[in-house]
Amino acid sequence: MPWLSYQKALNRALGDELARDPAVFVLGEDVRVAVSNVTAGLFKRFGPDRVLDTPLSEQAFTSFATGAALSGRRPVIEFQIPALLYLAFEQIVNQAHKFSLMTGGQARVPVTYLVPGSGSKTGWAGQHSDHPYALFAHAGVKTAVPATPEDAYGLLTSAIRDDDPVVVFAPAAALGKRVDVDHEGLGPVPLGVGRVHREGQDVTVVAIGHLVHDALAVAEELADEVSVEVFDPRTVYPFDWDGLAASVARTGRLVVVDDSNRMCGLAAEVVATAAERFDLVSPPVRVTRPDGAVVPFALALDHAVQPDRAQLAAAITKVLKQ
Amino acid sequence: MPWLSYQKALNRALGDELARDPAVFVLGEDVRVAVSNVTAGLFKRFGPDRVLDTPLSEQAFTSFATGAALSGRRPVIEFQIPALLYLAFEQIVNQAHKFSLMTGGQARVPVTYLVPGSGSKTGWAGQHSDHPYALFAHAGVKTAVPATPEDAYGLLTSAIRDDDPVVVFAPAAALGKRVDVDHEGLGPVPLGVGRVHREGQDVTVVAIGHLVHDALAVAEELADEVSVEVFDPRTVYPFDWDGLAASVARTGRLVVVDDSNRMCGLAAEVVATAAERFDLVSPPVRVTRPDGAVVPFALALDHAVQPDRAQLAAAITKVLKQ
Amino acid sequence: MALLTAVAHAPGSDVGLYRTVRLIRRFEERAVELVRSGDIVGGIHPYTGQEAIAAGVCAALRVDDVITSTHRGHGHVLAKGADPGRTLAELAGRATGLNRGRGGSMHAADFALGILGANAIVGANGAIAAGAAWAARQEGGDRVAVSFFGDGAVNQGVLLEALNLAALWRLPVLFVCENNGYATTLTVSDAVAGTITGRGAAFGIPSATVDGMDPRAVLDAAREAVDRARAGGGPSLVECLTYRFDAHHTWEHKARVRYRADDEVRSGRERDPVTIQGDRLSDEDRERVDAEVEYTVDAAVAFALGSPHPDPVGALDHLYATGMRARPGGGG
Amino acid sequence: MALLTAVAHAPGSDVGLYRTVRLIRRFEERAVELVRSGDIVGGIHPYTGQEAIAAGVCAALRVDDVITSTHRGHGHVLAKGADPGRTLAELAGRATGLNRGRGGSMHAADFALGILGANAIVGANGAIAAGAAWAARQEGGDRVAVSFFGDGAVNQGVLLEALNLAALWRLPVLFVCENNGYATTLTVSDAVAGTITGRGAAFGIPSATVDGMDPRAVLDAAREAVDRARAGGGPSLVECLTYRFDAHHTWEHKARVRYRADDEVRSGRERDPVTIQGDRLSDEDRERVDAEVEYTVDAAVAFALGSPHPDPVGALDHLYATGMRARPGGGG
Ligand SMILES: Cc1ncc(C[n+]2csc(CCOP(=O)(O)OP(=O)(O)O)c2C)c(N)n1
Ligand SMILES: Cc1ncc(C[n+]2csc(CCOP(=O)(O)OP(=O)(O)O)c2C)c(N)n1
Ligand SMILES: [Mg+2]
Ligand SMILES: [Mg+2]
Repeated sequence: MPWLSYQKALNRALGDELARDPAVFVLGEDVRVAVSNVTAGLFKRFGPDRVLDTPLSEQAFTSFATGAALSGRRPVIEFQIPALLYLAFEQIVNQAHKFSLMTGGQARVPVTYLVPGSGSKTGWAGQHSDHPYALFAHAGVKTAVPATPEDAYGLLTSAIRDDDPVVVFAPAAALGKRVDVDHEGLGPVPLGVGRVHREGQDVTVVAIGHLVHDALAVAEELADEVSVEVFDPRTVYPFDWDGLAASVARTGRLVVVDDSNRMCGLAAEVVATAAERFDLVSPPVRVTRPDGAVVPFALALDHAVQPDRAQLAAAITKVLKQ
Repeated sequence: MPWLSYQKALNRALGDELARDPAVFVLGEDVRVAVSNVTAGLFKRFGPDRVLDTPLSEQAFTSFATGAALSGRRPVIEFQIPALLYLAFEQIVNQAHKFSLMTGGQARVPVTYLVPGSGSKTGWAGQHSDHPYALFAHAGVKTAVPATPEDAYGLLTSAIRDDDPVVVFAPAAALGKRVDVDHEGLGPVPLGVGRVHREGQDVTVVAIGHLVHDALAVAEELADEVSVEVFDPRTVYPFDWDGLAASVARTGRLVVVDDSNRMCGLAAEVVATAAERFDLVSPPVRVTRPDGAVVPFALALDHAVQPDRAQLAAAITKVLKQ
Repeated sequence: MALLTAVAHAPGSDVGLYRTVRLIRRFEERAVELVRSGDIVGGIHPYTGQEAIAAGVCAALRVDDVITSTHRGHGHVLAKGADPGRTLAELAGRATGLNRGRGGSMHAADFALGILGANAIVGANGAIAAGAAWAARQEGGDRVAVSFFGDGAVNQGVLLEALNLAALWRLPVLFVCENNGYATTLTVSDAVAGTITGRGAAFGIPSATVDGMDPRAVLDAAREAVDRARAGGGPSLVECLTYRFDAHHTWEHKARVRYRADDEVRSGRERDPVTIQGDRLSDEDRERVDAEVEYTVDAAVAFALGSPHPDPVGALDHLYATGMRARPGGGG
Repeated sequence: MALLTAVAHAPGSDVGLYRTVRLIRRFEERAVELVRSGDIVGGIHPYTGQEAIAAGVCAALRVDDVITSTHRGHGHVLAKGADPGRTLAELAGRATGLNRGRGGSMHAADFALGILGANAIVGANGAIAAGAAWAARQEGGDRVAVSFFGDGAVNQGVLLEALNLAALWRLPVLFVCENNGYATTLTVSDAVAGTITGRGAAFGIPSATVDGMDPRAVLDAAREAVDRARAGGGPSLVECLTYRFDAHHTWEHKARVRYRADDEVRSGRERDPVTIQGDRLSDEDRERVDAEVEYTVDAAVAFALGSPHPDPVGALDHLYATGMRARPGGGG
């Protein structure tokens, strides 16, 4: 069986959906040459009507996609940098997201916003290293953060087929992950259904995106002392509350590791909902970026503002002690 | 003593700061004619160099303010609609907010973003009715949501004097509030220091902005049955965790009423921090807008997506029962 | 009464154009009354004075062409053929409204008629129209898209970006700028460096200024632009010089904002599109259309005010096109 | 060695211009080596080939004028007078860097010299420069602000909005477009409808195209624009035609992206600003400057690589200018 990388999985999902549905098209900066690699080969295969290189006009091409979607197309926009979503924030959050309700159900806006290389790319500094998935979840835009190649394929596929706007963050730190999988083994992964990557009895660790791999590594490290369950919601919004409830019902303890800023981030929501709804035997703990983090350039500083394995291990120890 | 309205308090704070510090200036749409009323009389008093009418170019005038701030000015930008902040999201969150750290402390960006009339204005529908303070808190931009005229005066004053960017949301539903206060009684209110509007023993209700008044009304209504403490953080970020801790230490119970969307909103953060740090005798409860809310136009529908007094009363009853 | 509506006129005929401007005028006047009476909550941006533009441009369109509109959108929506009753019901927040009461004045839409919605964010709709135009071209056929916007919008980055996209990709879009001299209280000369047509021209877009008070002049310019777009000639920009007869928004009726001199308002209202077009009709035709419009608008008001309010239980219906339900916010 | 730096030349003299282009060239070449060796993490956008623009424009400026720069910013930063050692230390993420290692290549800034920072968001800096220019005018005096940007930036709404603001308010700003033919892989003709100077002109901004490979030509155009700005004549736009000799970004050195034909690159590199300006010097002067530059760059590398890395404990120092500390993210 062939080894499939996360990046290649995104590429394959795009190719498969372009082939399956003539309404799908891809647009973005440098997508023809495929600077991000995610669109490699697509221009050659599908031609200029399906793969559009855009000028550096994030606002206009985002709403261009909205207009095309309102007319029956299924655009996939590639954004080279997470912060480019900020430039198009009005166009996504205030236009695309709101069309369905505001028109009383007349409109649908099936646009996918794909960000390959979200979070820190190591050495790209303050304006290129954000991981703003909580912002879109707060606004109510469906938001996926796949951890593995097969989920990257499956969630991107579902995003494209979904009738609502969906943001897909592909963390830079996950893009190189590989898995031993057959093309036949790939398929859509529903939005809003989490995945238990590792079963355990003592504590549920919620992790998403590249942090799933860190959580698994820490779980393995600590395996002698504690039985850790790793729950990956896969989509930030909608969130698989039932899946989490089932996991926490088994373990009774909760740690959340999350690459968003602490304040009002994903981990805040998970801990808040757990506090309201679940019976925990000890207070939950979050491991996140600091409040309002700006990623400094120098490598050691860059790393210092991201959640790491040592912090996660300490958090697990903490919830067990209490 | 004269009755001071919330709106007038904002106006007075602007006037006082313009008079006090020649570096302060105001810019925005229709600020000379003072369509929002908040800038009434300022153009006449301070002239065209201190009160600038801008074209409808939110992105450019927001970064124009950044450039002026980097050069020693203290701009106050009025935004007519909360959603206009989305248009300038990159300029606020990715530029103004990040300059200090990215330059290693060379830069400061003392800009105030003032939104008079945030939240639902009743009948302004989907694109004009958001209350996106949690977004800025998540990003790490200082964010104030005054509830009363004296806090409107005091927090806006502090925002203008602060060396960092600060967003000030003045909820539409609070703009008409009046208080019996002397000009002498007005002064800066520090960012990050909450206010106990009403002391109580049984439950702490956290409320901000116009919801403080609802919380006080509900507390009064229920006064025979339960002793409610109303804690107003006044700034979403920085949040007065110590103030909240002290309150919860007294009451042991927590309800948060919050006009942001539920998912990753302010209430999520408050409940999450409480779950991590505080001893609660019963699970905390949030009363918020729904996940991903878009405010529908028709009045009854508009109201239905906002937190209301009945929900708050029910939440208080719930935390007391458990 | 059937008699009154029996005679069909091409929308681009003199009678047709008059009918449209007259309908919009009377619709707006009644809507303002309904704001005053409290039946319309939140107020409106009256289109009064600018009727020739919506009428002229939409008369150049087919049913399958699409338009994107603005905060001041009633005129466009009506001219593109929306039912006045359902439009007014939308303004009054009724379940029978175009948007089932979810959108109101600033979001009125009728996708079946190619009305992709009014839009509350100035300048937002140009790029949406560009995307719709591209999609139309992909489908084959020769449908076009129109973006209406005001003079204030030409300072919005997203609109300028959209002009570039449209020109670059030769999209069948018509950019219609309604220059009424003001963005709320700010004059064009205090807001726009250079000229509006100069901005279009800078992107290589054929750009012309026309008398926006004359429905025929607008129609002629729109026809030329639409023909070019259908033939694959790419976008055009038409700047229509006009004057807003009423307030920027009905809140002005109560507030004490002063930014237009009485003289200016008086002279601005002298050239009235309804009169200009009405003068082209025989007295008989004119009276007949007036009566018909009166009947239509009366019926619209009756329909709107007689319609049920939507049930708050469904406040978040349609939040997601997929039918996904959001978690409620209440303490539950 | 003191001898080598003892002879001061006006930056706008032939020797001064040569010194600057040569310094930038050698700085970039060494920086690319340091990317290869892993001493610079995250890579850089080399300025090689475009040196004449930074050199010419900055030679027209005073120390108290300000500039805002781009992702491809080293040239601007050096030409405005930043210390090469501290600049390189910034690229290498050292505590002695201009930004204390917090900014890196895309954010290098030196406020004391009026360098308001490179900026990683294309098109973002024009409005910042406009604000700085306005503030300068408010202070009295005749300081000007420069915004450098690429051909890709002219499609960014915020930049177009900034052109309008600058023209409207007659701000002392110089907009310098470095047209190197590409935004990453996209050609200007596939991205820009109309012309770049046509966009400036549409806002009433005097706009000219110059040979961006010739430092003198750039200097002349910049001087004219700066003089006009100082005299209250408002903004100007100068489009400088140039060619990027190296990769868009150093990741290209490893990736297999192909978008420029070999022939094009070869002919694009034929006109070299370093040669063009060097040919204006006597052999003696040229050799002397070359040696001086070599010494400076060697010293810069030694300084950078010999400098300490910042302490991760202070990772969030300066997050707030007020000194406010953020809550940490760790489980604590
Ligand atoms: C981007 C944006 N900025 C500001 C506003 C607030 N606003 C609504 S209408 C308006 C003026 C619009 O002027 P113009 O485009 O000329 O249209 P007109 O109202 O004259 O029809 C303003 C400032 C808005 N809705 N959107
Ligand atoms: C707004 C924005 N869009 C996209 C990017 C990613 N990006 C960085 S540089 C670049 C190309 C810029 O082209 P140009 O402005 O011509 O400058 P050049 O690289 O040629 O110097 C792109 C697309 C970005 N940084 N900012
Ligand atoms: Mg106008
Ligand atoms: Mg370029």
